[in-house]
Amino acid sequence: MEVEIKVRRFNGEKSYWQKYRVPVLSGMTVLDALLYIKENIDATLSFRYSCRMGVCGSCAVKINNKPRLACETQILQLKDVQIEPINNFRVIKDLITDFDDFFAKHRIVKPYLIRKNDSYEKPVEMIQTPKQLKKYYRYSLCIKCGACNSVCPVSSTRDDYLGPAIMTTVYRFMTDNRDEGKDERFKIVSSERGVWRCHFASECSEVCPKNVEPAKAVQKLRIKSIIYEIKKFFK
Amino acid sequence: MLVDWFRIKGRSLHSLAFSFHRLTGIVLMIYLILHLTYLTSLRFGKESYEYLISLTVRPETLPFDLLLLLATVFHGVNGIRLVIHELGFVYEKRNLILYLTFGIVLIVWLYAGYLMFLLIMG
Amino acid sequence: MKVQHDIVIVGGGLAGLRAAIASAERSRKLEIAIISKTYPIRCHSVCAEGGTAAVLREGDSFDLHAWDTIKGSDFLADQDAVEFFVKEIPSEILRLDNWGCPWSRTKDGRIAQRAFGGQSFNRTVFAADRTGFHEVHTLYERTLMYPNIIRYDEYFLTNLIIEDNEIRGVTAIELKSGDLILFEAKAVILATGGAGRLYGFTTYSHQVTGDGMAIAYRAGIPLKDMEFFQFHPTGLVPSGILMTEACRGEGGYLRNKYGERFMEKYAPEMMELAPRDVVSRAMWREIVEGRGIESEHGAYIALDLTHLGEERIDERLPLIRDAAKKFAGIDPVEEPIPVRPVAHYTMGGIHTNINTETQVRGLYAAGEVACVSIHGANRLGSNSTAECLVFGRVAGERAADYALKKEFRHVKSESFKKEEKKIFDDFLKKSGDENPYEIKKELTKVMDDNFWIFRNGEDMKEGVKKIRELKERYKNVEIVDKSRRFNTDLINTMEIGFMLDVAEVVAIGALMRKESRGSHYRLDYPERDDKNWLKHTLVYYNENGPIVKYIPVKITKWMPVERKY
Amino acid sequence: MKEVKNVNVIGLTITGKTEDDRVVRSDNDSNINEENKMDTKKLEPIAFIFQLFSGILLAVFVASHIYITHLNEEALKYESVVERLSNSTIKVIYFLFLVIVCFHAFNGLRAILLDTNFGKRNARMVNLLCLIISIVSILYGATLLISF
Repeated sequence: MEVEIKVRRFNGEKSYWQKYRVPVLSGMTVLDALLYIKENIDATLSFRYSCRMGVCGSCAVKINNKPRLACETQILQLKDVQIEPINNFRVIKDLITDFDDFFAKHRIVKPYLIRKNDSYEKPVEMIQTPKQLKKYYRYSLCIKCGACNSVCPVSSTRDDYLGPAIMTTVYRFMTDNRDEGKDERFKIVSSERGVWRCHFASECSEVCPKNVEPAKAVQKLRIKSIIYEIKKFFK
Repeated sequence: MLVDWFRIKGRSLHSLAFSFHRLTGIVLMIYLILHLTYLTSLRFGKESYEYLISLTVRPETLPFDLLLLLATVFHGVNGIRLVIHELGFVYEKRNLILYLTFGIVLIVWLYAGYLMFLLIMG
Repeated sequence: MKVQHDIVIVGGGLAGLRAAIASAERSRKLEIAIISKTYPIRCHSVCAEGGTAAVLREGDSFDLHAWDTIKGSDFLADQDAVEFFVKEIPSEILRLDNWGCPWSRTKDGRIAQRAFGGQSFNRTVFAADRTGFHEVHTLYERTLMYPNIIRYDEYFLTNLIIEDNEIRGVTAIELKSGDLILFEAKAVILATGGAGRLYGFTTYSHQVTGDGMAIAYRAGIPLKDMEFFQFHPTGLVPSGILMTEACRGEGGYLRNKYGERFMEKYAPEMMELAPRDVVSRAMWREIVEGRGIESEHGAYIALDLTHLGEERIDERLPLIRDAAKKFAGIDPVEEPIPVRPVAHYTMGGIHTNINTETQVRGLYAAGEVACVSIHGANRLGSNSTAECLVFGRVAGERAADYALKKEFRHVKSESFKKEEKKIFDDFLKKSGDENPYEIKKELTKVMDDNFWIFRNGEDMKEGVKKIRELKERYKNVEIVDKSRRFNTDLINTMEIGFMLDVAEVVAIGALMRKESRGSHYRLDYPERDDKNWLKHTLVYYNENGPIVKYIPVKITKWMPVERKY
Repeated sequence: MKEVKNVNVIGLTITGKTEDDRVVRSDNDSNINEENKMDTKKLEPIAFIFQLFSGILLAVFVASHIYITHLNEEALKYESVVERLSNSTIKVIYFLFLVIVCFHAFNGLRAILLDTNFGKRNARMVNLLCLIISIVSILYGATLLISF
């Protein structure tokens, strides 16, 4: 069976659609099809890919208007296939987008455990019950593929908005019982470019390929921020 | 880009609700300004007020009135939905609540619109 | 363009990130650069699933772990390295815990451990079945804490610059702009990972093409024990996605088409939890002898988890369930998973000593790219992430010490210009009539057919000949995409060149080793031969084909005995 | 020597320069705090909480307002409007209504504007502008209530 695949291309100057015909077998994913095109039809087609099992987060593209991981999307479940780079990221070439800003934002929210008595030389075993683990575990599954950012209406118009993925990371560290750095993170997150910009379009949760539910994390983070601000006010 | 606020192709109903909320918010804000200006006529006496009323409250403007009513009802009901979620409640049931919101909006709008229709058409 | 950093780390996976943290902890004055082909959290280490072995609890001991590792390695491991290695892991586990890794826990909140193949104690620490994923993310996020770690994401390593047997720096292509950039450095750590994409049916990410190995090899540094390639017993059919050993660690069964747990014939004591080489061979034998289950994608073996129950699978193996559903359309709660042995790990690598030093001063190698030789002829499950953590740290510290003592020596600009001309003028602009992807396809086919689990002299001789033919043909490839900006075609073609070199080393090493040991099993020499072959293979680069040498294995207190499970 | 990467949008330098002037990139904590000037930082949470509760109140207010004004044909007559507005209880309620609706509307506008890059660059101006507009409209509406 053959399937026609429409790919949105960009060569640095202009952007255009290109069509390819790809023979399809059962079990073939969109990534397999793209690789087939690259290896047999058009070697200039560029896209990111790596693990092909949905944990590395490289291959988020817009398939039929929805951001998805190319490696996880079975081609036979789609009727026509139309592939574009994800929104809200600057396109570098074809399906490759610029993630530098995204990772820079990730950096400024201090996404690591902040502990007062942290010893590099003499680490100690810390206690964390399965219940405490479960509280944040889901939010630690984010693969930073950028799908949620690409559908967030605020991310599309304000480029320094932290975005769902990054704020989920903040929430993950805040709910970790080993962490002691809440104040530092509130400073960053409870700001104009943080939680107050979210208006709960909740599309991020709809498209997340790992079911991390960023919308929920952001709402919870906002409640925490409100309580924090009120407490600070009365101090 | 601003159009992304109103992008609904390939997206879920949640995005539609967001776009609509934003749109109706802007519409209502403009209406608020108009409304306040309009009421100024009260201060200039009966005639100017009744002239404006006769200009706006008539069968020809009914569709606009109905649209405005829809905007108000949607913004209100959806706003309450957002409040519930933003306080961190019932996140898991968000789809159900969204459908419920749309349902309530439709019912309230149709009913209120019917009353309005009766009022204006006499 | 030229950039200068005290330490340059190539590779952003587990070992590279760990090395960066170790260097940064050593001295905040050092500027440390991480160059990686992808963003660090897109590395192949995230695909590690099962866990990391560490001695943490009463009843276990370093000697026991060392013995398991050495017995697993079929006695080819260097025992001094293994002893050092097992002692270092526990603190690495605790460090990761302190840095935020969400290890799975016991009821009282301590770090939980599970059973794994070839181990005499349940010592594998894990974070559900996404251990590598969480480890990489934890380390990556930790590196963000240090202001002196600077990342260069999406830079493709092209060459090492070595003068007077001393490292001076590396050159790399910045993919975004397409420019070649010279990184001057006092010390360089290679942490580029294995070469698993040599095989077609593999658990590896697409980008694991052995770049670091090939570049070091071409620079004159020998590769050690490359013929030992691990085959993981359980790769999902047809895509090859890894079904972690933890499936069996948690109590899963392997069954043939009659529903028998055939492992009782091959390893009556350990059953499914024998080391990977033993299980893989057993499975392959079942398939070859016609007891596999037939399907449109070839014969397979059933990995049966149905008796574990939904709750346990969801708690301990959520990724496996997810992957099986998405990629094979099978729910492991209800049906057994179709699996087949699959290329999984490169035991060999750049020859280093126990301090991760190579023969070039200032050049270090850590992780899968290196062969300190703790895995010998067969790696035990959950020792690989442990190796990356331990030797990543060692490399980072050693490099930092070295760099602190050293002055910068500038690289001559001619050698940079030469490299630039070689890549962009000679290689990119060249026209030819070979499609590089065609060569890759044939290469993986040769490796799959001739250097698979069961090997024999005739096939391998044939294989070596074919690889040499492919190398000839490669000289005539043409890169279709002539642009500079994010030219993945250029990168892929260069990778294929690296793969050909590494494949030749694997093939020559395998052909020369006339015995069966660990993962290297020859039908024409089915016995282990300690008298002649208890030694490491070293392969040196030469214009006219590889030169093979041998060095002895370091044995401290465990003498080779027959390996039974 | 050239820098390898440039400063990116959120004010974070990701690079060390080369050779002669080697400057290690820093986390730029100061930069982040500086950006959020005191007033906006305090304003955001208050504005958010206000928007939330005023929204709930408005739902009640607007519903009753529409209900009253559209009850019958008489309701919109000049006399009945004037009569209603002359009642001091209603006056107070309407004044409250006016304050809330104005703040809600222009705080909404403020949120929308701040969602854009324009708002990012002119945050203080947007805040001030919205505050002024809402106060002006409150005053403007209040003159109406006073004149009856």
